[in-house]
Amino acid sequence: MSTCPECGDDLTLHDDLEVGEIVDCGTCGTELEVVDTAPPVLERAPDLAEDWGE
Amino acid sequence: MSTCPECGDDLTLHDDLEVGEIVDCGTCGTELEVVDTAPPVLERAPDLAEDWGE
Amino acid sequence: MAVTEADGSADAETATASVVGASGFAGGELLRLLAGHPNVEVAQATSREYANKTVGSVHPNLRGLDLRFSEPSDLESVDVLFAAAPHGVAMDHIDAWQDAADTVVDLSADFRLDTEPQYDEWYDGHTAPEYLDDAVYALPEISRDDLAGAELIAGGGCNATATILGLLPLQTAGVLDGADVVVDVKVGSSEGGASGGKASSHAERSGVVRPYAPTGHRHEAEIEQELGLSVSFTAHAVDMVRGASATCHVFPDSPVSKGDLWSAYRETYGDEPFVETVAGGSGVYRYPEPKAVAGTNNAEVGFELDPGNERVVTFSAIDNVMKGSAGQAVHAANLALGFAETAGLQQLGMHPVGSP
Amino acid sequence: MAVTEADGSADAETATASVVGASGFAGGELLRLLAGHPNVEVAQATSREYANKTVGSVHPNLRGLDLRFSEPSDLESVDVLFAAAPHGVAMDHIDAWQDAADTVVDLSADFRLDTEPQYDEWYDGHTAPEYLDDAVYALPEISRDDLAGAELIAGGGCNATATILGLLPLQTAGVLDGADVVVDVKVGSSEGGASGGKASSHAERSGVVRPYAPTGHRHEAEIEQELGLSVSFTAHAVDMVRGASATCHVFPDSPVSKGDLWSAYRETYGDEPFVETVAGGSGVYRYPEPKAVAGTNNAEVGFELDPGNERVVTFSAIDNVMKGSAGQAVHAANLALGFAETAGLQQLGMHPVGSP
Amino acid sequence: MAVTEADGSADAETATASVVGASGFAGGELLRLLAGHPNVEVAQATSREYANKTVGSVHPNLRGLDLRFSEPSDLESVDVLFAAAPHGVAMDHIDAWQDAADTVVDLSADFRLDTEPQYDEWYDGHTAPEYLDDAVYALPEISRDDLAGAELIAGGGCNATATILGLLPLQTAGVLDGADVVVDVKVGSSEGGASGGKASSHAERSGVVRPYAPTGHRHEAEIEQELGLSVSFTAHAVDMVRGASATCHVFPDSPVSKGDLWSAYRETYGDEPFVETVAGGSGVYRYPEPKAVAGTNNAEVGFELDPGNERVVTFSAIDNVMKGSAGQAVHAANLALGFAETAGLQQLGMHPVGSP
Amino acid sequence: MAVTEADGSADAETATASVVGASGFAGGELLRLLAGHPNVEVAQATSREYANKTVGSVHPNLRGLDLRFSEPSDLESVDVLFAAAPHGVAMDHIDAWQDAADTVVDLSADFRLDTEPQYDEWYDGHTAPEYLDDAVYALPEISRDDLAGAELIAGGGCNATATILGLLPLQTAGVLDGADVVVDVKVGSSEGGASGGKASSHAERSGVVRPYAPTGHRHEAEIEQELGLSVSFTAHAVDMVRGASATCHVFPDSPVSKGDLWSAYRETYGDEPFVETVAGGSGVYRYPEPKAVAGTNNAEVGFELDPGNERVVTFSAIDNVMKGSAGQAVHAANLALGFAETAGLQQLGMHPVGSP
Ligand SMILES: NC(=O)c1ccc[n+]([C@@H]2O[C@H](COP(=O)([O-])OP(=O)(O)OC[C@H]3O[C@@H](n4cnc5c(N)ncnc54)[C@H](OP(=O)(O)O)[C@@H]3O)[C@@H](O)[C@H]2O)c1
Ligand SMILES: NC(=O)c1ccc[n+]([C@@H]2O[C@H](COP(=O)([O-])OP(=O)(O)OC[C@H]3O[C@@H](n4cnc5c(N)ncnc54)[C@H](OP(=O)(O)O)[C@@H]3O)[C@@H](O)[C@H]2O)c1
Ligand SMILES: NC(=O)c1ccc[n+]([C@@H]2O[C@H](COP(=O)([O-])OP(=O)(O)OC[C@H]3O[C@@H](n4cnc5c(N)ncnc54)[C@H](OP(=O)(O)O)[C@@H]3O)[C@@H](O)[C@H]2O)c1
Ligand SMILES: NC(=O)c1ccc[n+]([C@@H]2O[C@H](COP(=O)([O-])OP(=O)(O)OC[C@H]3O[C@@H](n4cnc5c(N)ncnc54)[C@H](OP(=O)(O)O)[C@@H]3O)[C@@H](O)[C@H]2O)c1
Ligand SMILES: [Zn+2]
Ligand SMILES: [Zn+2]
Repeated sequence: MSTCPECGDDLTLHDDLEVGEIVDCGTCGTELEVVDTAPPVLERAPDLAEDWGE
Repeated sequence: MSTCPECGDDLTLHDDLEVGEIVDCGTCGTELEVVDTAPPVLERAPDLAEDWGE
Repeated sequence: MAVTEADGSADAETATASVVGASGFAGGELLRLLAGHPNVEVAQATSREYANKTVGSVHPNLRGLDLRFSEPSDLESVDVLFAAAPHGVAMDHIDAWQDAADTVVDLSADFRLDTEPQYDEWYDGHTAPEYLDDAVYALPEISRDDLAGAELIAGGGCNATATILGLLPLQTAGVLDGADVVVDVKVGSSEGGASGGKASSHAERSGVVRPYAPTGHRHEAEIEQELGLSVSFTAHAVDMVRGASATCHVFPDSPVSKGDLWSAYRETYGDEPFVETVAGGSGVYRYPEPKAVAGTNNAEVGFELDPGNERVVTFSAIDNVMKGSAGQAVHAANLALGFAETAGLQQLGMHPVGSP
Repeated sequence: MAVTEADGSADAETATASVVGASGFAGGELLRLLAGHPNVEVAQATSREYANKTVGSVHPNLRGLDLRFSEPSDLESVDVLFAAAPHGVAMDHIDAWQDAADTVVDLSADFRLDTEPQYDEWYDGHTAPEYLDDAVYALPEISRDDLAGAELIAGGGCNATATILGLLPLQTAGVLDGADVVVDVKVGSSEGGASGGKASSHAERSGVVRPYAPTGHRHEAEIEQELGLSVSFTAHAVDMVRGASATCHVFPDSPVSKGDLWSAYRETYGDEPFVETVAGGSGVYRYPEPKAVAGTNNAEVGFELDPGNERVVTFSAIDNVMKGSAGQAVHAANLALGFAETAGLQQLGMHPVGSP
Repeated sequence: MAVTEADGSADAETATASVVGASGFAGGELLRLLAGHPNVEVAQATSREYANKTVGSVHPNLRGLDLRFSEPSDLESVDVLFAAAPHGVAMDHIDAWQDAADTVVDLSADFRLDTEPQYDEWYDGHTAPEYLDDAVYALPEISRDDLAGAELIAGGGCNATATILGLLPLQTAGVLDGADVVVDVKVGSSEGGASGGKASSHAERSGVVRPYAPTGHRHEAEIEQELGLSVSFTAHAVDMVRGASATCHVFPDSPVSKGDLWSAYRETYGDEPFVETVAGGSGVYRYPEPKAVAGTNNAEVGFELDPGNERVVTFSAIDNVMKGSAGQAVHAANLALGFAETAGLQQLGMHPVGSP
Repeated sequence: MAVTEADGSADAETATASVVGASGFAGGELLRLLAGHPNVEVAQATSREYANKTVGSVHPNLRGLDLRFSEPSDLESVDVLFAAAPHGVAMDHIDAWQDAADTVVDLSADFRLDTEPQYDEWYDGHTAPEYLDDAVYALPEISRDDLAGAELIAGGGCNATATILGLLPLQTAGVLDGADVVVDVKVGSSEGGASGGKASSHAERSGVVRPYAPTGHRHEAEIEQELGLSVSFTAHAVDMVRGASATCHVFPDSPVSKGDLWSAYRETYGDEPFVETVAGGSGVYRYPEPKAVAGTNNAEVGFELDPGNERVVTFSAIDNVMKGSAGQAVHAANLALGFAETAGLQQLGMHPVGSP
């Protein structure tokens, strides 16, 4: 169980977490990068806004 | 030649103007009621916004 | 009617219901919802124009129902009467409706405001002001506690509903105290009802971004009443049929952080069955969008921070004939009658979906 | 899995299910349907691209589900596996899928045709032809009896489904014997799947009436197989997301009357839960229309007589991701697993609705 | 009026023109075209409903014009009168119009058919049959030689125009002799004119694929008259405002090759300024599409071969208020009055464009 | 090149032009405009992807042009070079382009801002800052006097253009001094260019009201530079292809009247050939709407007063690929080269029109 750095909500992660993997928070949807696994540490992944926009 | 009471622009009207007739201003589009004809006097016609909206 | 259980289970007794204005857009949606409601049986659906025709002749999605329109003057006694007639009809018929039904849920603007002077200011007065005191605003996120047992319920306006839901967490958190608020709304064509007219013909209405209520929209009155602040409101018609989307530009007196905002929204909506916070994230759908909630009673709300301009922007999206009228009405009725809160309202949205 | 009752009631035991290709359009729709299915619990939803992300990050209507995508290579044992991957994937993985699940419902074209030579003619051959014999075509209106207990079910093509449903009553009644048939289809953009490309960008695809399969569409093969006659088929892309509409121009050998037609359609579809005949009548919706069935598993079928040209015109309308794929698949699975036929498939359409 | 030069150059004298029915869709388009026409000056634009208002109050694209509507009963003498009133008005007013103008171009169906019995069969008879003999069908690709100096010109129907243009090369090449032909048409909402009604409201008309003329469409009469063969015609309303697209499924008596088809189309349209053959090729736009010609007087025509079904499919796409009515009318008037054929009609289409 | 007359008449000599990025949306529009321009002849149209293909293979509206794409690395010497490549390309190629052409009109953001620090703040820096000083912002309503003879012209951003045009009269009249301004923009899909991606597929992009730039949009920089005030900017994607609509909510320091507003707009735009004030009036089109100007170089601007909230709301609507890019570029080039200001830009809009 981790905490989302964006919205502060609890986050259940799968077991075989790897460093560098990207997951999204189920509450706020933010893409989070796994920067450590034991214990899991999560950071906001680089923003992809440019890819998405008009 | 009259002046539009809404936007202040000049307004050329047809000859056989009648009291009660509705014309629109070519500049601002406002519907104007002819309240007198000699000389022509124009007033904003009752608003139809309700008929138009959602 | 005796509802023995409050959980909406199949054992709960069934309430009988009538829908006045059932040939209209909101009325048709009420019929759709009640057809799938485990605790409600529709007794009557009124239409003057289509009396005696099948409801499926007007609403193609309801061809499966064995129900014909009846005259609104022929009302039977029922447990709950839903009314979806144009503004002004309810105030003229409320006595008769209260006679016919224990609970009346009116979707028009007739009982939304608390006092007669408000109707004098924003509408053309009121002919049954004695009911205003007791009427409860239908939006459960605001009035849940007052809805239990309510006898007259006033459905909120769709634009007002979208706006209120977007701002409510900020108001509760005090962020709106002293704030300036601009509300820029985009709505679909079903908001105008089934009657039509030149401006709403397909050829004229397609593809528009049309300022239809540039200023002075009547929903300002409701928003002010429910949130306690006045807003600068502008509404645009856009090319969709269902949907209302409200973007609120908020300038708070003192700075807020993203964490504050997440807390505020979680606080307000954490337990709400029909409100979801969507704010950023990844993928194609990062903020509230009306098409993501079309056909459902869900509201999506969200926000973004603009530190450079000391601004908070909130977004909210609903289906105007669901959360913005018929769905909200059924939700309120569920609470009034003691049914499970979500009974009849668990439709999921669609993906992909075009312009519903 | 032991299903103790065939009525789909809450007492029936629950089947576990996996969805392969769950990030796609048909796969997402399967998740939506299974989420509301009383007898199914979703165990896995696969996506290679979005593995470990929430399904809600792709499908905004499913944000409420507590489910993350997993890799398709990591399949658990389940009762039923639904596959919604592109053509060619199923034939390569069918062994593994049959190992993982008692029942496999594949939505692609891989097992629709009966024989290997058909795949040689219409596709690029087949890598697992040994399964063709046992696979059952999923359309219950045609194959209901074969579906009970089926282990491999092949979902029909959406254009083929629309066409077959429109023509089936005529075929049963013998009207197609020796008849010439032209099929003119109009479809929405979701038929192309989620992957995209220049021709399917919003700017290029909006507002089109685009002949995208002028001749030689592969669905001709299915139609011929299921109806026993070859048709002249042309498909157009039009501006909607969901929906397929087939207009069949039929020139029978001998004259038919309107009465004959009504009898034929009543005969074929009188007891079908998901097919409605709409032919003439009054109001705005007189013939089948895709937008009237969007989001539902319903097909509308209808007809008109053109005595001057000795022609019968049939119309049919479905939602391509529902009756045309995911809905049909769940319907077939219900029959295969012994659940109530309509379980999970009772969504009502919307009115009004724009361009869903 | 004396036009001294036939090349439409600035030296040619100018013809005066009136537009009856100028507040309608086709009438507004006539005003747009004539406003940019080098040899025409608009004297009057009639509307009973909007008399004395600016034309810009109805047609926002014409706000720059200094022109107000006048009553249709107040016609001045002009060189050419264009009439775009509903069917039936022209036959009642043709005497007065011929008095007011040397050349009358009527866009309605009132003078399209050659004989009174045709009006008895397809319409409700005719009140001025004496004009039928002299009226010239406006479509220059068919009647160019008869248009020079014509005094009464009858604009073709938009669906008929699309169909005729698609089939004409086949007819000229003899491919239609003994052929069976099915015509499946898709049209936009502007075809219904500006008047509106429930079925054409945005909420009901959006997103449709609606069989609006399943059989028995009156344009069959024109097509038969101009091409000499009867066709099985069905029209669908789809979600666009401008545009008509005709797909013709042709079953010739003897086989044709692609080379034959290219020759036939080149033969017929090689020198036509407003018809382009689009058949296959690469990119997104491979066959005729209405959105590619929206706002222009161009027709796109094309074809595909279906050897398996011994079928030729032709496609054609026009803008119904341009090539399908106002543009065709101006084109015909240019020929009648001796102006350059393309004068006032050289608008280019747009790319990208949505759903015009 | 020697242009002997400034009136754009047929006697003026002709300038040669190249279009870099001609396969894109803005580039295609440049080709459309230049094809109809009396004083310009297109020498080259570049595309790397489609080199050697006809321009008609990408832009179906230009099938009539006898022109093939060439490589951008093969530039001939011309009088004027228009560049419509993505942001960042121009700054890398400006030396070569200035070599090839006396006048360069770049439609990207690369030369819009005046100073390098602005590029550091809003973009990722600049590789050719030495050009920033001399580049002239293309919007003639702001920079007409500087455009004559300009050698490097920077086309404005489409959202910035819409916003600036709506606010300019207020700025000139001093109404913006000390005012708070919220800008709420709605744009079509062509703003994103031809390249595509998942979010811009038809299925995902149809029917949206999608906050795509909730805060921090780069056009804020341009607006601030040109109007001298910072604005709170939010942009939404809506369901149209062409069009940008800006609603500005302005809170002036001191009250203004409707008469003041009419004067301010008349003052600023009375003589402008491409700006029309639309504010109130009657009929269906009472305020600026993008669909009324689609395909044209016109901007509609307008306003409404909200005395209760001490607010002025301004509306403005443009076609983003015309006034918002290609049209503005040609307009600026006309001024730079001494042609008639409106040469090649006199297209009229369409009515009715759907969602262009
Ligand atoms: N559409 C929305 O998004 C929305 C949202 C929030 C609230 N509302 C409110 O819901 C109400 C209905 O809106 P709508 O959009 O559904 O309108 P609508 O489509 O025009 O329907 C109005 C209905 O009322 C009936 N009606 C009219 N006059 C009546 C009378 N005097 N007595 C009894 N029935 C009468 C009409 O049928 P007959 O004429 O055949 O009797 C029709 O069925 C309005 O008050 C509206 O403000 C609508
Ligand atoms: N759309 C319709 O209307 C419709 C109608 C009838 C039938 N169908 C059939 O349904 C199937 C899916 O169609 P769609 O429209 O949903 O397509 P889609 O949106 O493109 O989805 C395809 C899905 O398959 C997955 N996938 C691709 N290659 C795979 C592989 N090798 N192994 C496992 N998964 C793979 C993709 O996800 P990842 O790449 O992330 O794994 C994606 O989730 C097709 O066979 C289609 O013919 C569709
Ligand atoms: N729309 C198309 O795609 C299309 C294509 C081919 C041919 N046409 C033909 O063009 C004609 C006009 O079609 P439309 O679509 O433009 O229709 P519309 O939009 O309904 O316009 C009809 C016009 O006729 C006027 N009008 C009606 N009755 C009249 C009368 N008795 N005397 C004089 N004026 C009268 C109306 O204005 P007031 O009532 O204000 O006078 C209005 O301006 C029709 O005959 C139609 O068949 C149309
Ligand atoms: N669309 C609008 O509404 C709008 C409005 C205002 C300003 N603009 C600006 O106009 C420019 C073009 O926008 P757009 O929407 O037309 O984009 P687009 O459709 O994506 O077109 C971009 C064009 O640039 C070409 N290109 C890409 N990289 C290139 C390079 N390195 N060298 C030469 N050519 C290259 C592409 O063709 P090849 O790859 O085949 O060479 C393509 O033709 C952008 O800077 C945009 O900001 C656009
Ligand atoms: Zn989070
Ligand atoms: Zn005025």
